[in-house]
Amino acid sequence: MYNIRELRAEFPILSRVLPNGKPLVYFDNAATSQKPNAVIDAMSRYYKTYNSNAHRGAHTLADEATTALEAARESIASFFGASPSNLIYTSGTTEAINLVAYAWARRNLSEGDAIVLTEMEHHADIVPWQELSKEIGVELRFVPLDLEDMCLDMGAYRHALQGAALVCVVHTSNVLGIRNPIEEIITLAKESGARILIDAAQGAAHERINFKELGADFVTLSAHKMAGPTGIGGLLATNEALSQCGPFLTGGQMIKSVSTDGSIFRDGAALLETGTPRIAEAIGWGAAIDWLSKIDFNQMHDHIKSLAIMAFEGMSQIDGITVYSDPTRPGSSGTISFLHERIDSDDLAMLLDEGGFALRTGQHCAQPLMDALGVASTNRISLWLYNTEEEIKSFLSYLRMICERFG
Amino acid sequence: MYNIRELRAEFPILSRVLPNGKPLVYFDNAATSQKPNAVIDAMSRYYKTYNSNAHRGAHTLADEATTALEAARESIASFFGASPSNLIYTSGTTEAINLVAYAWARRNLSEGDAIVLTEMEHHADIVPWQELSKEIGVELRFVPLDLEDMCLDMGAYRHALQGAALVCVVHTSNVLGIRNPIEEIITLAKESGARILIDAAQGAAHERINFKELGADFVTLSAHKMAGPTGIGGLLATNEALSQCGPFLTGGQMIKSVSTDGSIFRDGAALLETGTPRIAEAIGWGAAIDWLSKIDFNQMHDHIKSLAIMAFEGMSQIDGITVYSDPTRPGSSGTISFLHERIDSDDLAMLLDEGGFALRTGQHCAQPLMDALGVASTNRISLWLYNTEEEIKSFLSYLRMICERFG
Amino acid sequence: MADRTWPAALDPVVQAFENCFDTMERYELLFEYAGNSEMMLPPDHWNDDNIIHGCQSRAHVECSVDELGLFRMRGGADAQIVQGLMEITRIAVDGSSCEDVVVLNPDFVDAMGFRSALTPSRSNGFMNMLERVRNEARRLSEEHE
Amino acid sequence: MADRTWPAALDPVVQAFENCFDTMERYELLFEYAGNSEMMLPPDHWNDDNIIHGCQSRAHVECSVDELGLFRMRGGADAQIVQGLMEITRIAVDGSSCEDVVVLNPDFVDAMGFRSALTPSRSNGFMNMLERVRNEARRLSEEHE
Ligand SMILES: Cc1ncc(COP(=O)(O)O)c(C=O)c1O
Ligand SMILES: Cc1ncc(COP(=O)(O)O)c(C=O)c1O
Repeated sequence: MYNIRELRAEFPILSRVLPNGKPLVYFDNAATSQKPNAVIDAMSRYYKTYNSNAHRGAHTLADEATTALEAARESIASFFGASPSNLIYTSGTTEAINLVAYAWARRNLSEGDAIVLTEMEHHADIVPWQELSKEIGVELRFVPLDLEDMCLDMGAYRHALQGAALVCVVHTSNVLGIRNPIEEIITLAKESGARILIDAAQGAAHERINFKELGADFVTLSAHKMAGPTGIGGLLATNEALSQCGPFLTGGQMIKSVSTDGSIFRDGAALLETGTPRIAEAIGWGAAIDWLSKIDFNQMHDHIKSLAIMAFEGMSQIDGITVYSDPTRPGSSGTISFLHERIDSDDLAMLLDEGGFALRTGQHCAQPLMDALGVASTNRISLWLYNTEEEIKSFLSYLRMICERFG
Repeated sequence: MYNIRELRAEFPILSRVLPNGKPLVYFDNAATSQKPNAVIDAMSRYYKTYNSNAHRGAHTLADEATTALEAARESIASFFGASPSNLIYTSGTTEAINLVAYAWARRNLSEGDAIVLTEMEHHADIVPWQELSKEIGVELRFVPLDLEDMCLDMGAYRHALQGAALVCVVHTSNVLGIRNPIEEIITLAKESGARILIDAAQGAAHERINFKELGADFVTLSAHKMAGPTGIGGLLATNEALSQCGPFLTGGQMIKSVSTDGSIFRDGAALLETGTPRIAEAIGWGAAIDWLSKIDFNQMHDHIKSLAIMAFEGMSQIDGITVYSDPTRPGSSGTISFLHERIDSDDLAMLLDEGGFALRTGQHCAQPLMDALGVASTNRISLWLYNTEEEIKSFLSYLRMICERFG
Repeated sequence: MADRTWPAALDPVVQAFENCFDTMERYELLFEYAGNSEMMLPPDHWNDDNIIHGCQSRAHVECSVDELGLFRMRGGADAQIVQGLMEITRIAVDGSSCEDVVVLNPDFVDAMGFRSALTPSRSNGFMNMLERVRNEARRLSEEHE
Repeated sequence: MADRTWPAALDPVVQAFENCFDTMERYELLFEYAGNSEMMLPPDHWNDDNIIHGCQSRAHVECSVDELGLFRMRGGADAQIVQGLMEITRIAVDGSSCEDVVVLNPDFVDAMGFRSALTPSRSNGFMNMLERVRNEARRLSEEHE
């Protein structure tokens, strides 16, 4: 059973009362999720009892820290159906994509090669490729949206694939909540001989992603969007892709030996991690993964979906509101963008905040998508496993009141 | 007054009892320092009461998180005598040096330019430059050690400076505890027209570094070595140096606008930070800085120095021990490398661990220095503000016992 | 109102907000002030020179000195909350001496019940707007010395 | 010693360690085993093929099968603790069948009082050494099938 009360009790912030006396209603999960006690405590426990630099020493604390760091890597990798040697810790999805751009793409692509992107991408999956394009002259092809259905134009995708060397596609849109037909996208990319990167920053919090089954070359992750801490995320990469990578950030750890004449590097994932590891963060993410492992993702998805549909239907009935998402579509993440035709999005955000509703407003780091939708910004609610029917009801009635008084 | 008891009480880990029943004696501070409650609690408080993605939204939580993030930046920058707009958050010193190599050096150096390094550098301040050298053909000049005095050969440094474009020098050695004559090194570099980077990963925990007074172009920092959390550090860079930087990691935040045709970037430090910020980490580092601001660094230094001299003298009297440091030198950090002539360094480390003493053994990510010293590895104790005379005494008597029984 | 820190011209405005029944009424009143369109900077005057950074939605302010040497401002914004706060700021400063504008204190916003507008990172960027107005006043007073 | 998991050849060794007064005595005894230099792999046999990764100091192990089809190993290490554990492992496996070596359980190290040698990241790399020995035994037994 999906016991929402017990679940919520594990998240201390969810009982927060805001300075204006309103209880917090947290609808900004696509920006970052909240963290259960298990995660917060795992990190405090590390700092209070066995904090030590890992990988470097023979003492008990260093051993405990190293063991915990590697246990976290095992948990995380196995949650994603990957082997620990295919997981590289980064500071998040943004760094993971940059890592692929520097360590893989700069060594394997050259002028004239084409990269397929979509108009739905987050800036993190656009700007690194634009930089690469400026630097080495690769061509960027943006697959447009089918605006009618609010989904990728798959015909255009097939067309763009021709002769492409790399495809970079977001698993689930952080603006629309749309889950792309990733399996088909990957199959087509592989058939055409292109490597493929999946930005799973959003997707990983909403469905169990199995790296091996998926068959993508690269999958990028952000811990903070899936109950984990800030400051850490990861890149999953196949052995084949790893074997084509050169070094990116260099320094300690990634070397076998260093002399003033030159250095010898380690291979595989070890080549791509350097410096003091994000120890507390890895332990925190590992704890988040252990916590999430106990959640039935199907139940979670059904729960979020039913709330999202309730919100969607309620909002659609409010005069002046346009909704830019369709949570009834398979796999949708419960992220809903909307606008009021007369109330400016910033005004609406401020008025909703006054009611205790935390939601995001702006371009959501997805300006090309805003351009495609023909809007400058949207208001966005994004739900997660701890949101409740009561929250949606109170949101709808508050929103209705706002629209009546200010619309 | 330097009240060591009260100070220690703020670090929960210092009362840790190890699995073998021995109390922890933590002498591995150069690898990473321990954290006071103020730091651990600041991060937990963030996660428990106002966790939210920063810089992106209009709601109360986002505002609180953003305010805390920027307040931390102000605290940290001001502690280092810098303006907040000269501080770039990175994951630590390693990423900070790589950032300079990618964002500054790749755009301002070219084949034939020379970079001056020293044999004392940490791998983090060697390998990025070797990569650059492979890529664009810059020349690397390593300033040797004066082995007699265990300090940089300043004559050789003056010589190496001729025509050099960049100097990268470690403030304080993580192996020898030697504090380099940074002021003179910077003055000479500036006179000769070279830019200069100071690796203050160690130094920042031992003296108040004032960025403006120092006059270096770049200073690199690791929070975890100065009471702060893992996963964060920083680069201090002058406005002039920043104005010469191109983008490094790209994505959200660092852009003004993005379209499918291209993007417009922000300037200065804002160009060099992207992705979801290390929010909890910045708040933790800010709390560490606030905590350290209450410490009198002169008293701290005197305390550490007196302990280090006591350890140095005691160890020097033990038959078979060679000490590779001289803590009586001005500014020394209380880091002492040593070896026993018959007991292998790993055996010694294991035996000392058995006594509860946490110290480091190996190459300390400084192989060129090991080569210069003519050793494969060293045992190393590194002291910090919470170590005590009793700890040194018990260490010396235990070490004496070990050497008698196993030497 | 002995220790009020705002110009006397704002007294009735602050009073009106204080008389509001609740936050929603205050916002309604603010929207009414925003609706004072004669005093608004028309969108065709919005440009990169008069833009206020740090507002999520667009906001612009134009400051000048009239023939009598008195300060004049007009603001324009997409968001009504920003527009309303701009209009109230205009009431506070329009026709004052530049010197008075330079030292304008934002407390009136607090007294009106919009405390949250005062935090630096809120998207409405009220503080950035005020800072801009004060800087313009400083610049204009120096030009006129 | 009904449920001991190690070869009988180790019983006296484990016994000797159990009789030690304290940890330091156990380490002294381990150093004595390490000193059994006839059985050590001499440094001129140390090479990249027989190196054990994950040890901070150098450690090498050479495994073979003798004319009778029995497993033989010799180890060499810089650190005496590693050398001692290698020597005891040698006592455990030398002259056994490869099949027995493949299933060798590391519990004896625990029984001897060196629990910490069993954690994967300790620099002495005992577990890596044992893993190597077992893998070599597997390989050798397959070759000899
Ligand atoms: C002198 C010096 N430089 C650089 C580093 C690398 O720092 P980090 O691992 O925090 O990136 C260290 C610490 O390991 C150090 O001691
Ligand atoms: C789809 C998508 N991609 C990439 C990112 C960037 O992730 P991060 O900021 O954690 O690097 C985000 C989140 O902001 C996202 O939603």
